[in-house]
Amino acid sequence: MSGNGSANYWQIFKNGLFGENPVFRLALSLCPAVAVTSGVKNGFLMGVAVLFVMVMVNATVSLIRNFINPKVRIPSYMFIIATWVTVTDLVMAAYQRAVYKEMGLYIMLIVAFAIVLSRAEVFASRNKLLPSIVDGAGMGVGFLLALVLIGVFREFLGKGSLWGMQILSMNGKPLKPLLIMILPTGGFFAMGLLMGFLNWIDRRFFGGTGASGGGH
Amino acid sequence: MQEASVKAHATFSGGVHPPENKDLTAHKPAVRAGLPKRAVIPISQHIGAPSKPLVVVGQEVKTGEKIADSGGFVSAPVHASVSGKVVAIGNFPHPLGMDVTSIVIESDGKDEWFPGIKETRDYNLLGPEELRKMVQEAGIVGMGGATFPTHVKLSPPKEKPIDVVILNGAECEPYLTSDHRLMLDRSSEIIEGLKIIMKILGVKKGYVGIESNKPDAVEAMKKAAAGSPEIQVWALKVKYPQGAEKMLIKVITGRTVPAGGLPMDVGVVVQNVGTAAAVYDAVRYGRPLIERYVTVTGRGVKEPKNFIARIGMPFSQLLEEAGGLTDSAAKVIAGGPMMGMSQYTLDVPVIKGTSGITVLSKSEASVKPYGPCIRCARCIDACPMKLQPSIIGVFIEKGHFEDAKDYNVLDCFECGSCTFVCPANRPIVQWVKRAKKELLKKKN
Amino acid sequence: MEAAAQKEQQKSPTQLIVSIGPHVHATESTAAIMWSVSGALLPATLMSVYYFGMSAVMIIAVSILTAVLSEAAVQKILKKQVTVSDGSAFLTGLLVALNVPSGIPLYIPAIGSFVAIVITKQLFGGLGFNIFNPALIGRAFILISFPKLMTTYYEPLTSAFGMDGKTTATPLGILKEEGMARLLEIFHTKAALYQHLFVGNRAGSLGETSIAALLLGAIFLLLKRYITWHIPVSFIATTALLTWVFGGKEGLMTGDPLLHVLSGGLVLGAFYMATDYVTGPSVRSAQIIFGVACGALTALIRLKGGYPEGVMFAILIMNCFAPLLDRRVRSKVFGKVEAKGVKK
Amino acid sequence: MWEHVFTVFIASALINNFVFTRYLGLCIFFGVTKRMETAVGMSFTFTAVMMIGVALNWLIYNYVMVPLGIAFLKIVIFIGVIAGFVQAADTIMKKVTPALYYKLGIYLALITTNCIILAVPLEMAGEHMGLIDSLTLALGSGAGFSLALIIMASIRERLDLADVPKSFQGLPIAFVLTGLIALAFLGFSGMVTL
Amino acid sequence: MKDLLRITLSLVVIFVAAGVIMGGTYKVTSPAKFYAEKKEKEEALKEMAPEATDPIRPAGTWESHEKPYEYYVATSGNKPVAYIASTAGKGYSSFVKMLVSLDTNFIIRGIKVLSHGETPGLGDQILEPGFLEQFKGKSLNQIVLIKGETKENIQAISGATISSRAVTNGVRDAVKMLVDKYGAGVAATAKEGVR
Ligand SMILES: Cc1cc2nc3c(=O)[nH]c(=O)nc-3n(C[C@H](O)[C@H](O)[C@H](O)COP(=O)(O)O)c2cc1C
Ligand SMILES: Cc1cc2nc3c(=O)[nH]c(=O)nc-3n(C[C@H](O)[C@H](O)[C@H](O)COP(=O)(O)O)c2cc1C
Ligand SMILES: Cc1cc2nc3c(=O)[nH]c(=O)nc-3n(C[C@H](O)[C@H](O)[C@H](O)COP(=O)(O)O)c2cc1C
Ligand SMILES: Cc1cc2nc3c(=O)[nH]c(=O)nc-3n(C[C@H](O)[C@H](O)[C@H](O)CO)c2cc1C
Ligand code: SF4
Ligand code: SF4
Ligand code: SF4
Ligand code: SF4
Ligand code: FES
Repeated sequence: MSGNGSANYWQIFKNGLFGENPVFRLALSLCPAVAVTSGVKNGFLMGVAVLFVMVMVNATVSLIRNFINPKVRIPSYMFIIATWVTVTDLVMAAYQRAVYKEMGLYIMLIVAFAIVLSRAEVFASRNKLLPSIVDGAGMGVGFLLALVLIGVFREFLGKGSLWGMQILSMNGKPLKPLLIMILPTGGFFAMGLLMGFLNWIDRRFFGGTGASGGGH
Repeated sequence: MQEASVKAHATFSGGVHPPENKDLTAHKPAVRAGLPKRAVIPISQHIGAPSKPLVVVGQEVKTGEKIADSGGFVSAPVHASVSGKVVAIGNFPHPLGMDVTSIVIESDGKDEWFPGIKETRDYNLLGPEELRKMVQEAGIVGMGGATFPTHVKLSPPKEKPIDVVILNGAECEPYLTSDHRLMLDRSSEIIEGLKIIMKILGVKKGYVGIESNKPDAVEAMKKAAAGSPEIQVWALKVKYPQGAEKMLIKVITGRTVPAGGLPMDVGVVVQNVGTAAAVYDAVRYGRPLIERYVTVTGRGVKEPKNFIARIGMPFSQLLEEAGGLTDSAAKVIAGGPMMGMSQYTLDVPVIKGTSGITVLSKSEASVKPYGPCIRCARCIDACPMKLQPSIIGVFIEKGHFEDAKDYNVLDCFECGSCTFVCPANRPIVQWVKRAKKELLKKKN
Repeated sequence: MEAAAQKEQQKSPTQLIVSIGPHVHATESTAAIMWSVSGALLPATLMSVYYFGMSAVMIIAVSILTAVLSEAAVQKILKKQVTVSDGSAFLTGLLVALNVPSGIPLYIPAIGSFVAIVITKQLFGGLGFNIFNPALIGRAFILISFPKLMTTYYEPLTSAFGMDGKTTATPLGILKEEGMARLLEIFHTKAALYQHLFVGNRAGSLGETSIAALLLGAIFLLLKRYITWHIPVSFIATTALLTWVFGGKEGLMTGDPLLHVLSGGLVLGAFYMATDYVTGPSVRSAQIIFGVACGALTALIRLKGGYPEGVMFAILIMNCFAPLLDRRVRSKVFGKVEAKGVKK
Repeated sequence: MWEHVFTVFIASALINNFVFTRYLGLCIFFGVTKRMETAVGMSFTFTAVMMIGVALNWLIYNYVMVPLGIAFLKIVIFIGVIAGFVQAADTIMKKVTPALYYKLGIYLALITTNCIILAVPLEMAGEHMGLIDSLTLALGSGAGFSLALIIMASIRERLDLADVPKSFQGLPIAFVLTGLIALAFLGFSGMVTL
Repeated sequence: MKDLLRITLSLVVIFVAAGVIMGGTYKVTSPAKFYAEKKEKEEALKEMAPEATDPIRPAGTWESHEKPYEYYVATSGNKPVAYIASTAGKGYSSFVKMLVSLDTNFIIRGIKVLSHGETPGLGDQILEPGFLEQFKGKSLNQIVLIKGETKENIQAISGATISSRAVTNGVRDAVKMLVDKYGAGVAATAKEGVR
C-alpha cells in the first residue's frame, strides 16, 4: 500500500477512491458491502458511519502516534477504534432509530473492519495529523461510494426504487424488476458482477491487472 | 473341464467391446513370408538393458547365429534372422518410437542355418536350470507385447513361490489373429512349451485362457491338452482387455494382483501362447527366436493375411507381400488399434513383440478434436483398474500431476478403454503417458 | 493436440497419421448424448403442449432460443469456440421451459434461461465446469424474483388453443395448505387422483405433469445407458419412504408416498435433472448418497419447509455437496487393499 | 427445552447461516477457502474460539457489566475480551501443544477481526439470552460457518480446473458462487420460526 | 522498567480519555434514546385510538406463543373508547408483532405491524395497506384467511400466504382475548372461528 506522507493531499484522497478502493480493490471489510446495501439509504448511512470512524481514528492515532509504545500499538489502536465505534453506535441508536433498527448490528461491527485498523497501522501511525485525516476521509469516501454504488444497483433492480422513492411502476403498482437482488443472494451477485465488470474495465481501458485482492 | 468352461463366464468388471474386425484374417492360415532383403535387427527388442553387438560391419553371419549378447540379467540376446552380410550397425527407426541401434544384415537369400544349433529329443530328462538356460540363450521375450525377457519371469525370487502358470491366448486386441492362428497350427507345441515352463517353475497347475470368440482354437487346445489333466483350457468372455494379465489372473484364479504388484506376488506367471511355442522350439530344436506370427490387416491393406515373418523384416516389405496399401490407407500401427503404436515410417522392422500390423483407412483414422469432460462416468465404468480417468485427465490437462498421482494414475496400464468410450474424445492415455514421464522426472 | 506429438507428425515423410492410441473410438459423442436427452423429453414436451396449448409452445420456444443465443453470444464475447451445436444449451433451455407454469409472461422464462446459461454455466467455464444445475438455478432465480407469477398454476386446457384455463393450486400446494381431505373432495377417489397425476391432467409446471410421458423418456435413457439407475431410484425411493413415514396427519406410517411421488417435479427432477453428469458426483456409490440426500431434502422441504415443493432446492443444495462427495468417495482401485485415503 | 435448543442450533447453522443469509465473516470466508486444508483448520479454531469467547462474554456481561450499568461499553469490552483471550490462547498453545499451534496458530490471528466472532456475543447481549441458548447459538454459528467454509473450499478447488473468464477469476467468481450457494440454501428457509 | 512505566502510563491515559469520551456520549444520548423509545410507543398507541383524551396505560398482560404481551384500554374521561392489544403471529421466518385496536363493539378499528422479519419482497407485502385495510370493520368470527377472492373474510396475499396467516392468527388471538376479557355480551359469538 502506498502510504508515504507526501503532502499531496489530493493524491492521498484519490488513492482511497480508486487506486486502493477498500471494497473493490483491497477487498477488505466486505461484510457490510453486502449486508446493508439492499437499499441506497442504508448503504449511504453505513458509509457515513465508517467515514466518521475512519477520520476520527486516523486523527487520534496520528495525534498520539509518538506517544504510544510500539509494543502495545495494535491493542491501543483497537481500543481507539472501539471507542469511536461506540460513540457512533450510541448516537445512531438515539437519533436514527429507524435505520438503527435495521442495521444496528453492522454499525457495531465496524469495530471488526480490517480496513480501519489497517489504515491506522499503515498510514496514520506514520503521518502527521492532516494527511492522516485526508487518508481517512479518502478511504471512508471510497468505502461510502462503493456501498452507494452497490446500493443503487440492488435497490433499483430489486425494488425499482432509489433512496426509498419508487421510480419504476406499472399502472399504479410499484414495479419490482428482480426481487432477488435485495435478498442475500442478490447481494452476492451484485458484488461479484460489479467486481468482475470493474476488473474488465480496468483491463480493457487502463491495461491494469484487473485483480481484486482477497481476505480481510 | 466342464465346470471350468462354465466358471469361465465370470469376468472382470469394466472393459469395453470395440468392434473386433478379426474376420478379416481369422480364417486365413498363416503363410510364410519371404526372407527380408535387408533385415534390420534392433539390439533392444525387449524391456531391460540393450544387448551388446558381437559382430562388426562386413562380417558374414548365418541364420540363428547370435549377433548380440545380453547386456545384463534383465536382457536378452539377439540372433541373425537370415544368413548374409552385416552391412551396417547404427541408429534406425524402431516401432516403439525413438531410433535404436540396429544391426542390418543383407540377406544372401540362402538362409543357411548356423551349424552350432542342435536338437534335444529327450529334453524332458533335462532339469529346470538347463531348460532355463536354453530359454535364455534363445533370446526369448514376451511375445504378447510386453516383451519382458522370459527367462527372468521364469526365475522368480525364493520368497515368491509360483503355483500357477497361465498361457495368454486371449488376443483381445481387435483385428489381430496371430495368436489365434498359432493356436490352430501349433496347439501341441504350445502345450509342450507350457509343460516345459511349468517344469522350470516346478508348478503343477497350468491354464490356457482363450476368448470364446475363437471356438476352434479352444477346441484345438483342449484336444492337445486332453492327455494332461494338470492343464485346463478356459474359454473367456469376449471383452477388452481380457488379455491384460491382471484381468486374466482375476478371471481364471480369482486372485487379485495388488496394485503396483506383479503376477508373481499372487504366485502366478503369465506367458503369451507364442512365447510358449518359442520356448518349445528353443528346447526341442535349439532354435533361437528369429521369427513369429504376424497379422497384417486393416481396411488399409489390399490382402489382409497372417504371416510367419522373420524378425527384422521391414514393414514395407511385409506390406508389399500383403498386396500393398490401399489409397485410403492413412495410419499404420505396430500391433492392434487399442494398444499399438502408430508409425511415421514404413522402414521400421518386425521385432519380437510385433504381433501385427494394422493399417487403418482415412475414415477410421481421422483424429477428432476433443472437448471438455462432461463427467459422464463412462470411463470410470470402463476402466478395468477401477480408476477415475475423468478426473485424472482433467488434472493432467491442467498440469496438476501430483493430484493425478493422488488419484492413482500410476496404476493405469494404458489399455485405452477410457479413451475408447469417452464421448468427448479426450486423449486420456496420451495424458497418462505424459503424467508418468513428468512424475518420473520429479522422482529423480 | 500435443506439441510433441505434432513434432512427430512432421517427421513423417509419407502422409501417415501419427497419434497416441487407442486408434479406434466408440461412436458416442457429447452432442449425441445431449440431443438424445432432449429427445427423451419429447413426450413430456408434447403433453405439455397438449395440456397447456399455445402458451406452452411460446414458453418452450422462447426459453430455448434465449438459452442458445446467450450461449453463442457469451462464447463470441469470450472469443471461445461457439459450441451451441452440442445441444447442452438447447437442453438447458428446454428444461427451464418445462420447469415453469403455463401462462407465465414470456420474459420470465427468458430471464431464467439467460441466468442459467450466462451466470450459472459460462461464468464458471462453460460445459462441464458449472457447479450448479443451470436450469434449476434459472428456475430458482425467477421463482424468488417473481414469486406470485411462478406459483400461479393454471388448469390444463380442455381446448388445445387459447389461454382460457383458470388458475388453481397444485396438488402439492393443496396438500400443504388444505390437506388430503380437500384433494379427495376434488378428485373424489384416490384412484382418480392417482390417474390424473399419472396421465398429467393437472396443474403444475409444464413438463412435470405427465408422469407417463416422463417415464417413457426415462426408460429410453436407461436402456441407452445415458443415465444409470443410481440417482433416480435412490432419490425417489427415499422421498417415498420418508413421506410415507412422516407425511401423514394421523401419526407415523400414514403418509401417502404414491401421491408424493406422482406430484410435483419429483419424477422430472429425479430422472432428468439430478442425473446431470456435470453437477453430480461421478462415482456410482457417491451417486447413491447424492440421490438419498436429495430425496431426504425433498421430503423435508415438502413436509416441514415453507414451500409446497422441494425438488429444485433439494437438487441445488446437493449440487453444493457434489464436489465434496467427489473428494471423499473414490472408486476402489483394482488391487488396492483398501481404497486409498483422501489427501488431508 | 431440548427441542428449543435443537431448533436454535439448526436455525443458526443452516437456516440463518451467517455467511449465506447474514453476510457475515466474509473476509475470512473468502480468505481461507482457497484450499481445503486452511478451510478445515479455520473451522476447528473458529468454532472453539467462538464457544469460549461467548461463554466468557456471557459471564462478564451478566455478572459485571449489567450490574455496573456499563452495558453500553459492550463493544469495547467484548472485543477486548476476545482479543485478550485469543492472545492468551496463542501463547498458551505455543507452550503447551506446539504441534497443534503450528497447525492452527495462524488462524487465531485472523479470527480477532472477524465479524461473526463479535456478532454472536452482541446478539446474545441484545436479546438477553440465557447461557444455554448463547452456547447453542455459538455452536450452531460455528458449525454453520465451518460447513460454509468446507463446501466453499471443495468447490473452489474444483474451480481451479475451470477456465473462468479472466476478469472474474478470484473474488468476483467467488462472490457469484456464494450467491448461488445462498440461493440453494434458501430451500431451508421457512423451516423454523424464531 | 522505565519502559514498562511509560507503557502503563500511556495506556492509562488513553483509557481515561476514551472513558470520558464514551461516558460523555452515553450521558447525552441515553436520555434522548429513552425518550425517543417512549415517544414511539405512545405515538403508536395514540394512532390506535386518536380520540382517547387520557394517556393510554397498560391494563394487563396476556400470553401468546409463550411470550407476554400487554393490552390497554383507551379512555376519554374514564369512559372506554377502544381496546388495544399488542400481539404476535408465527410467520414464515419470524414472529410478526402487531398492535390491534377494537372499538367498544369489538369491531376492529385498525392494525399496526410493529416489527417482523419476513422475507423482503415476499413476506413484507403484509405491510401494504391493501392487505391491512381488510381488517377494518371486521368482527372476530370474520377473521379467517381465505386463499382467493373474498370481501367477507381476509384474503391471503399469494406468494405470502404464510405471512398473511401470521397476521390473521395474531389479530384473531388478540381480538378473542379482548372479547373474553371485556365483552361478556358478545363472548357467545366468539366461540367459533378459533383455530
Ligand atoms: C490392455 C492389455 C491387453 C493385453 N492383451 C494381451 C493379449 O490379448 N494377449 C497377450 O498375450 N498378452 C496381452 N497383454 C500382455 C499381457 O498382459 C501379458 O504381458 C503377457 O500375456 C505376458 O506374456 P508374455 O510375457 O509371454 O508376453 C495385454 C496387456 C495389456 C496391458
Ligand atoms: C424438477 C423440478 C423441480 C422443482 N422444484 C421446485 C421447488 O423446489 N420448489 C417449488 O416451489 N417448485 C418446484 N418445482 C415446481 C413445482 O413442482 C411446482 O410447485 C409444482 O407445480 C407444484 O405442483 P405439484 O403440487 O404438482 O407439485 C419444480 C418443478 C420441477 C419440474
Ligand atoms: C426464499 C423464500 C422466501 C419466502 N418468504 C416467504 C415469506 O416471507 N412469507 C410467506 O408467506 N411465504 C414465503 N415464502 C414461501 C412461498 O411464498 C410459499 O410457497 C407461498 O407462501 C405459498 O404459495 P402461495 O402463497 O401462492 O399459496 C418464501 C419462499 C421462499 C423460497
Ligand atoms: C442426463 C443429463 C441430464 C441433464 N440435466 C440437465 C439439467 O437438469 N439442467 C441443465 O441445465 N442441463 C442439463 N443437462 C445438460 C448439460 O449437462 C448441462 O447443461 C451441464 O451442466 C452444462 O455444463 C443434462 C445432460 C444430461 C446428459
Ligand atoms: S468418459 Fe470422457 S467425458 Fe465421460 S467422464 Fe470420462 S473423460 Fe469425462
Ligand atoms: S485409466 Fe488406464 S487402465 Fe483405466 S481404462 Fe484408461 S487406460 Fe485403461
Ligand atoms: S502426452 Fe505423453 S505420450 Fe503423449 S505425446 Fe505427449 S509426451 Fe508423448
Ligand atoms: S510420446 Fe511420442 S508423441 Fe508423445 S511426446 Fe513423446 S515422442 Fe512425442
Ligand atoms: S468485514 Fe466481516 S469478516 Fe471482514
